[in-house]
Amino acid sequence: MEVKEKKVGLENEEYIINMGPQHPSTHGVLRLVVALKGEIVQRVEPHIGYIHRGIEKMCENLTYQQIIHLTDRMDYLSAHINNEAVCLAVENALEIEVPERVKYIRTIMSELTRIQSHQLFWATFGMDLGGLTCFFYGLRDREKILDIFEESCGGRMIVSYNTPGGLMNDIHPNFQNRVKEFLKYFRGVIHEYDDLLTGNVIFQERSKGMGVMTLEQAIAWGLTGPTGRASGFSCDIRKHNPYSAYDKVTFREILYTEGDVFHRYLARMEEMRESMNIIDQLIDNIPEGPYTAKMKPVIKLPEGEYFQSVETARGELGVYIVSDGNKNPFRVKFRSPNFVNLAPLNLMASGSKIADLVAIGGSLDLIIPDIDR
Amino acid sequence: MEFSIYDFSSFTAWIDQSLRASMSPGLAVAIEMLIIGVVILIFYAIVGLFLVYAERKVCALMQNRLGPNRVGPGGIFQTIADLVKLLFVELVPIKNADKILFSLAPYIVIIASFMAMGALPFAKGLHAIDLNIGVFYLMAVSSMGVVGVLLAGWASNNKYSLIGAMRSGAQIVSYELSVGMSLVTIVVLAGTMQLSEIVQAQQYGWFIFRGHIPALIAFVIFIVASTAETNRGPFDLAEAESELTAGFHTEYSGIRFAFFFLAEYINMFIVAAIATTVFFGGWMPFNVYGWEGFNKVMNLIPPFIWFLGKTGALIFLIMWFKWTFPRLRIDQLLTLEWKYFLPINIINVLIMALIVLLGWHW
Amino acid sequence: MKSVIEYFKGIYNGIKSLLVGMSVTGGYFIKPGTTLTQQYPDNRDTLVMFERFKGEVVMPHNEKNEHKCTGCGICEINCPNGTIEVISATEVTEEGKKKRIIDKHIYHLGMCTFCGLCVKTCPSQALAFSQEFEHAVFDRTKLTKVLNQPGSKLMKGVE
Amino acid sequence: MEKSQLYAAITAIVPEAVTAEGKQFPEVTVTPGNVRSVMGRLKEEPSLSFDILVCLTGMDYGTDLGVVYHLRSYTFNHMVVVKTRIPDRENPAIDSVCSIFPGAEFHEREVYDLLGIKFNDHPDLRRLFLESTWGYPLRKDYKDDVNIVLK
Repeated sequence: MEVKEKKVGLENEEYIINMGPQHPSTHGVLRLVVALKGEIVQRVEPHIGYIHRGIEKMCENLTYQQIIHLTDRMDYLSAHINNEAVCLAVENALEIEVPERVKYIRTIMSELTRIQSHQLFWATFGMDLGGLTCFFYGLRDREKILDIFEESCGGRMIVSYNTPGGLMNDIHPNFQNRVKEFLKYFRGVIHEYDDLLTGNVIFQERSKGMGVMTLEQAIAWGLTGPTGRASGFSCDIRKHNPYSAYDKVTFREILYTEGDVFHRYLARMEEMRESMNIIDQLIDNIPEGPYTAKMKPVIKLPEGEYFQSVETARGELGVYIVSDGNKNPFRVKFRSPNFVNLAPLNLMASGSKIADLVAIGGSLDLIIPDIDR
Repeated sequence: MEFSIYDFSSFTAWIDQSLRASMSPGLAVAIEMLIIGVVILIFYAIVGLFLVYAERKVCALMQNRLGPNRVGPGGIFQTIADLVKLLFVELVPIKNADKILFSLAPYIVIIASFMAMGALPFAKGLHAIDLNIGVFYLMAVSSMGVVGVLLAGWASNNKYSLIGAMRSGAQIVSYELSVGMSLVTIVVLAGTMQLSEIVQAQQYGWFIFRGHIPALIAFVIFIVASTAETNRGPFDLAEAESELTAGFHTEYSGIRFAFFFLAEYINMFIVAAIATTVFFGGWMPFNVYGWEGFNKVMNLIPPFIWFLGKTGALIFLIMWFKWTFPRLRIDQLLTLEWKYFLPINIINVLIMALIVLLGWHW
Repeated sequence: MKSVIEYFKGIYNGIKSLLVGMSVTGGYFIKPGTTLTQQYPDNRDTLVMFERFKGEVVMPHNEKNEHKCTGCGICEINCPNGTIEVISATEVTEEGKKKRIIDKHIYHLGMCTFCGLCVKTCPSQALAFSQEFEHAVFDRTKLTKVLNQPGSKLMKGVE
Repeated sequence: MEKSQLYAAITAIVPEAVTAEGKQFPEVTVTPGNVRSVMGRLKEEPSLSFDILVCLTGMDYGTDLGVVYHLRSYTFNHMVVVKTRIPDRENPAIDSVCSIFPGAEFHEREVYDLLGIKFNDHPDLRRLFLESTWGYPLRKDYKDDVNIVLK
């Protein structure tokens, strides 16, 4: 792109800076072309595609089992949930009922994924705002969840644990104990998160009233996840279209009306607590049974179109599969939450300061591979 | 009652006399200056190296980490290894940079911090120069560094650097007021600007105790404002690495970067040393009126240990700020100064003047 | 008057929140025992990976240098990114029948995404994941590995 | 609202559309020229109020191109799929829905980038991921011998 700087007198001069592709606060290879006037952001233009891998194209030549490992690499912090989305779409298309045990385990894994994702959000958000210590506390606690994943799934971030019809392998015998241990530990330290950042006067001043999205705007732009719910947009797929074992648990959908950076942050903090409650309800009641339904080695979906939404840590992930009856899908589309949440960045950030742009970008919790796919 | 058994004035006087006895006065002064210069330079380097190590260790412990632990026992030689690395790093030439100003900027910053070092009283009689306007001199010299920062930002031909430098300019100009006003509060109480006399006046109690409430307020404002003045977190807007990558020193590498880096730590030492001198009795030991035995033990501890100990405690406080708080935004930074610190400070000076007038201090 | 009270209340609450934050970091500073740093290359001997950890694909051989791979190529079909290549050969058995055996089971570690489909779908459990995780090499060609050891044979009883 | 009622309501609002039965969601197939008006009506109708654009997918059916819209209602939590087919492969164009759903802006840029479908009245139609010289990779006849290796 050609970046032209207008040179018509000092007061009309735009100061264009390039945040990214390599920049500490863009969390990946996102490039923001920011037009400044002094410290004030005039407009932001996101440039994406630096790690576009063509996952949708690749999927057209892979079988449904093989697609799973690509979804891990989209939103790598919600790997379990991404896997689940494809699995659910395939299972719904084939009209397979997966065992109860699988549903419970998937739900617990999804919620653990959500907690670890929000922990990393807290860590990096603190770092974006200059509180470097947050980063280490967040990662310290996240490590414990990754260990749980590693023990059962064999991978830490890139888990590939779900497979159409069930799971790759059963949970490790230690799984329940470890999860309970973690919940006990994390309930003990989560107050540190609030002490260090939430209650901090500097943090509150930095985040309150910044990057406001009203309910109407949030709906119009289709913001989902904690970003949308902070604006009062009740968009929790777990609540509205429950999948897996979410219809068996009671939980609260975190809703705020302010829609600013602080409430996006708060929504994530509260979601961590809600996720712990969900796990509490399930962890002792995992039914016995097989860990996978009976599946044919080659899955062929009947001709048709299938759409499945799940709630990842960042919002609604939609999987749209068009099948022509072959073992490979005809077309796969991932409606990724980050892609949609990034779109109104200009609307949120123009008129604020550079520091606010960083805070707003941080509060969207963007994962760039998910945007680019 | 003699408080300190350690007096360096006779020692320095002896050096002066023996030099003057053997050579012409002009040469003697020149040699004295050389000695002082070398001593301060060595001290400067040691303090710099130690503080870098201390900062890394402190932040590591606060963050549940170990910190440097590979080079030498407990990693104590880590900063020396870093220094050697920085010395060998290529000085990357910047396209379209203003070459002269670009190379000059780090020296201005480092000279400013170097000059401030000269006036600090480390112990009785142990200072390079005892100006009768010591406080004034320290303030004037320590605010010179901003010129270097501005030059660095301008000459780098980098947009981030320029924003960082402008932020730094606005920040230091504002906070210089608070630093000055809070020092004035104590000058009112002490009745002098000479650092040695300020320390001497605290013989029977540090000013933070003697001036009670106004002195305490002045101290809090001083420590916050001076953190801002040294460009340290939570006021590190000039470098704000999550916004401006590295701010004004984005384009610097090698030894020039090392100068900025070192100057930041030395400035931290200097502001902590000023706070020690002005509020905590400088090199004066901690004495409680009436506890003779306790006071005697305290007096045995050498004054420079007292001085460095107090300074170290304040430096730790500044580090503690940095590793706990998120960064402020530029408008909040200025709001804090102009809406909170400055009004409070002005009233505080008035209260202090009233207290001194009425004799309500200890 | 109310705004004056608000002003001082704001100052008080602000300072209090800052002190609460400092108590957290200060608390960890005085408790150095809570550090979690693993001194990695030093603790290599005691470092135990989880048994399911997906380090790299290996083909376990028994002490008689026998493996279980029949050379059917299901792992190759199932691999999403062409990591596995099975080069088979034919062998004439004692009964005079022709039988397919593997010549080389090639595994490109550099391309592997550790999805686990080869290990899961192998009909004779010939493949497994090892817990080896130190994969760094100076030459990329070293990442291409032949999984069956030279001179190895098919285990008796595996079809 | 029951599924059959929803079908009926949608047919009432969009009489020119073909509604397919027996699918996961009610489906409406419209001509490219009608897309904007149909979407507008689906959004404005208070008994349906499809006000969230969940997903906008560009399709290549082999012979012709197409765009698929997934709409959801915030109030009623039901979904509808709006489909359209563009027979012109050389110079495909369709009306943009950015004026109805601002969130469509990025979706439409993505479709333009990967399938080459132009959106009329789009505020800022540029390629999103790829360079301007790149082909349209999601088309079925796209060839790239360097990057796509099929076994």
